[in-house]
Amino acid sequence: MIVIFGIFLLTLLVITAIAIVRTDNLFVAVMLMGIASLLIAANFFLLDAADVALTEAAVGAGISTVLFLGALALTSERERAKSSNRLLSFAVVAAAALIIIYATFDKPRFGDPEAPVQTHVAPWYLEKTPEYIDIPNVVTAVLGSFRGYDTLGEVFVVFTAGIGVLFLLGGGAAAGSLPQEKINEGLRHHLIPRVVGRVLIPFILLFGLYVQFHGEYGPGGGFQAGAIIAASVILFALLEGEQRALSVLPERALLGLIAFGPLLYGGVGIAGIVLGGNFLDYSVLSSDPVKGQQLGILLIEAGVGISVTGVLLAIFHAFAARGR
Amino acid sequence: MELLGLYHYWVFAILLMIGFYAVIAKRNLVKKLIGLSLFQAAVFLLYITMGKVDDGTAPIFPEAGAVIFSNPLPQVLILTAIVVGISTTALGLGIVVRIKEEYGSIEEHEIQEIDKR
Amino acid sequence: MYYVVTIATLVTMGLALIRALLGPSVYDRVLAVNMFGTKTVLLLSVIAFLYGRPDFLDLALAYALINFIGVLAVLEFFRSRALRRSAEHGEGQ
Amino acid sequence: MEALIDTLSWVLLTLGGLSVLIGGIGALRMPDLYTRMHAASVTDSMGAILVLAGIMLQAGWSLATIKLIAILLFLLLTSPTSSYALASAALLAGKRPLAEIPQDQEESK
Amino acid sequence: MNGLAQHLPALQVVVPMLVAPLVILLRPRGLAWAACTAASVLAFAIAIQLMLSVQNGGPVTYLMGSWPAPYGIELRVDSLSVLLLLVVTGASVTALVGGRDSLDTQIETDRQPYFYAAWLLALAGLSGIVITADAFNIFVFMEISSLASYVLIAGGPDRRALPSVFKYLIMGTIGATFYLIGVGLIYMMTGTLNLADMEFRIHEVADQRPILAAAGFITVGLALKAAIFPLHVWLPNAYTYAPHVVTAFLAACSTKVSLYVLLRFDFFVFQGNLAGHAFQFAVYLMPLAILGILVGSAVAMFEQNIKRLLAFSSVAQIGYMMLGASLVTVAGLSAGIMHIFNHALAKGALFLAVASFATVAAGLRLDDLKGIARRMPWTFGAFVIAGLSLIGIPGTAGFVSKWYLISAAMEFGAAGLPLVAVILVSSLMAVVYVWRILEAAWFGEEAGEPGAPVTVSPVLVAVTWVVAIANLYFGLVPELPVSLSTAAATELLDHLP
Repeated sequence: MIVIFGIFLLTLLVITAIAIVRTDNLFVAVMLMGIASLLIAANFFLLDAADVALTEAAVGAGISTVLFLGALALTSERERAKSSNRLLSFAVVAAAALIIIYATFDKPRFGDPEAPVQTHVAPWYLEKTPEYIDIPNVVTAVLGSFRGYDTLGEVFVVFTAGIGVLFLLGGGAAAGSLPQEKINEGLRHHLIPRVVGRVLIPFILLFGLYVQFHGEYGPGGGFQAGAIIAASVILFALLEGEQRALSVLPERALLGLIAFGPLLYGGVGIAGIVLGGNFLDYSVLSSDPVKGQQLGILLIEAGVGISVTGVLLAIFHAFAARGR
Repeated sequence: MELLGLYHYWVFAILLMIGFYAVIAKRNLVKKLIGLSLFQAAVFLLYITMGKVDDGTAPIFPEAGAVIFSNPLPQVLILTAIVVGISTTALGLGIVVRIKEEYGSIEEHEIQEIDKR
Repeated sequence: MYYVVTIATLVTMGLALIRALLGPSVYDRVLAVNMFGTKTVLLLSVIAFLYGRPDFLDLALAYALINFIGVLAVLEFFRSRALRRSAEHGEGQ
Repeated sequence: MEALIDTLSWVLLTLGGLSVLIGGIGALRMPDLYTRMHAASVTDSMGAILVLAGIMLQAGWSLATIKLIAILLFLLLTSPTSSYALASAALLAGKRPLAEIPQDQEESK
Repeated sequence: MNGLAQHLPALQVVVPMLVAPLVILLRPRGLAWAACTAASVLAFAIAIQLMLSVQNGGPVTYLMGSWPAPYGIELRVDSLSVLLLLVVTGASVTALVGGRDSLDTQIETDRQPYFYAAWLLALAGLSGIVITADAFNIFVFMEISSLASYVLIAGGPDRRALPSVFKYLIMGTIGATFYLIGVGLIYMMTGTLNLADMEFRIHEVADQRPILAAAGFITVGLALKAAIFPLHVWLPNAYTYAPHVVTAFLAACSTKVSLYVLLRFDFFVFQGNLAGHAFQFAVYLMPLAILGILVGSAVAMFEQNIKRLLAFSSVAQIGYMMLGASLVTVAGLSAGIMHIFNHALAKGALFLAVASFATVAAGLRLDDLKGIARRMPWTFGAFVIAGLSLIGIPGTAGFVSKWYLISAAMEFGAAGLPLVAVILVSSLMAVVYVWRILEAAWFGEEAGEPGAPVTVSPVLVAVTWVVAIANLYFGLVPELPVSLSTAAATELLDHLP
């Protein structure tokens, strides 16, 4: 039955995707992307990927919508030109499609427990996590420890994007012609959203912290928490105006967060070397290797959370500042 | 059942093609980035699909009882890939905003015309 | 019985999607997206129980909050667009 | 007792599903933005209350129930707020309710 | 435990990576540059140390987090990766040391910390790709290096840098995503991400079709990133409008690293696993390589902007590397790999010289460069040497790799003759395009007032000369690149039992 639900969601997804490509209103395309993202996330949930579903929802439906809207506000909402080289494009796309269809015939059956993917490396993780790390969430264990180096790389990808946007949009903003007070007031005149929003912000922050520190036990972790915490600050900026948000969390502080998160992560890795293990070996952090692993994962998740929060906010402010 | 399983892969292929088409055929830079997001989302779907096990559940140990778990590894990879995707999108949007400021347009062919002058 | 709710929610999601595709105005689409979001929250809550993993309700909570922020972001977008338009008197977009 | 709670929860769930569905149909079939919004938002809240209450009865007293209550509170706060925000944005942008204008002059954006 | 030495593979990546967050906090002028250069020099020293240990004791491996190989991420340094590491870190050091003044004029001071952080991340990303033995880890570091390169290129003062970098971003992301699809398909069939384990387990996969499709996706994706003809369209503009020093850095190493990954996959993972691998490799890639060589050189002959000209020449040079690899013999492969090293030397010196031309000349079109030789004789001298190396004149580094390439082609007897002809023809074309620059610079009448005082950074000239002399040195004493690339080719081709 659940498979049928999945198929229904996937069909909706395909329809949405086609509509996204066909519409020439970019605002509509962004809205539909939000829907597509929710559909994908729901599908991930059906496919047992709770952590990924949480991330996709926070990123795809939340952060990415905010970023796209920020960019649309600065550029334009309409797509003026029709597609170019349709024939060539179709040919390339069709070629790639043929290769994929060619490949699908020999793919292992969907959900086959005997597929190579399920029998080779993954069982080891499921088997050894209780022994070596002893936390219930295997995804967090693999992410934080077994493949911690990938996650270090991931933090630095986020960091690169952050400094990239700051580099591109940071200095010398084009002088806007808009009245300053007006653009800065946010949604302050909308009484109801403002009151409700202000009530909710502390809870959202609390929920973000919960996701951050509950990552070992349930779906969640540094990245999702970072996105949620950033979202709460963005909510504040939407309600009270971007300037007020900046006075609460000034740019210098954001820059500090951006730098501190990756450094914390890297520092834990270096600590592994200093204490006689390999890079990112957390077992040496404590006399009990299992405790050490747990401590290490806690610290690096904090690093991830901090850097993601900092980078997402910095990007948001960079876009918002451009509109002034 | 066999066919139902294949459906996931077909949707992956279709989504991939739709996104890919938008990236290469559309001339609006924002639209290209939207297509790129779809294109990447399709790949996420491929990975997560292959990790699913029949009657499995998310690889988070419940308080009681041993059960069948789906594969945690593709999920870890896709967590990373989602983050990479949003980073690329953010950087791309930053570039688009700068292009708009410099050229006053976000249509590829208009920018080319301006450059030819 | 969970199935009944799930199916109802899924069908409603489909209807909301149709509304989002039909428009006609952007506000209709935003309405549809918002509706889609709340239905996803319900869907996830129900499926968490269908799967027997009620600890995954965190996801539904996260969706609810992200959805709210999304709608407010759209609102702010409308507001700043109106400001921009009145400032620029129809020049460009 | 057990049976009673079960029955009650199924009734709530079914009603919830029904109201969700009605909301969906309303949002699709109503003639203009404001009526659609009405259909969607009222049933949104109603459906959420019924469905989540139904699940709560199934869950019994546990952490899950607390989370469900949190979700419910959240939806009850945010969903009317979003509707209000949307309606006011539409009104400010110059879209009039259908009842106020004689013929349908809805401009499509 | 012998101290830090065993951690060198990790430190190679981690040092530049962790200095990057520190750099963005360094506001005072020049400090960001100093920190960036110090980290680069350290990385170069680590690379040399790694080269010594590889030459003495064979491949070095390192287990990240001490987890055993297919479960954790393994780092693996062998001859091929060491060669690339030397190129990457060396290019970074020379470009930074020589390019300080040029960067100061092209990047505003308050944006410099971000720029240098991006530089370090590009360095870390490129080294990370080369050093890891895990397919997905390659993707992660590929994205770090790509995002950082987009930032670096977008730093150019010319606004045309922005559309070029956007194109690069789109094509680069498509390439990376294709790569990810390919890795996903292989993972689906083998269940592993470790390259060595992958190779071993593909043997047991009965169904060839997903593996073949994966090979296709990976090859196309990496060809996009490596700018292999005809997927090079992002490269000329990106190189032309980037800050000059960035061009020198990226032209020397970034496409080569993608090429490295391609070689790794094709020879390490697929070879011996795909029926008729050698044949397919040769049939699909050799025509592209030859076309790339000819078209790239031909376009370069008619190009007016010197950076564009050199960029198209890069497309041709990538063709040489592919041509060597597509012979699928030890000699051919080692010639191709050696050309990575030698081409980096030549192009690095050329673009550094262009950077100093740019401080004096009004623009970078050939017309703007008229008479530049008389105003900047030293820089011009280094440019000539590097240009000769690019052509492949005996006594320069470029000659060595072309010679090896020709002899590798001759191993095929008469069948190799057309290849030799291609190499000779394209070398003649190189003579033409290098000559066009020399002609303008040497014989052209100066457009502006002659004899204006030349204020070019002496450090830049010195560094350009160091690289130019390296071109001569490795042309006369080619032992290091030859031994490394032969060892690398042998490892790639003969590692199967």
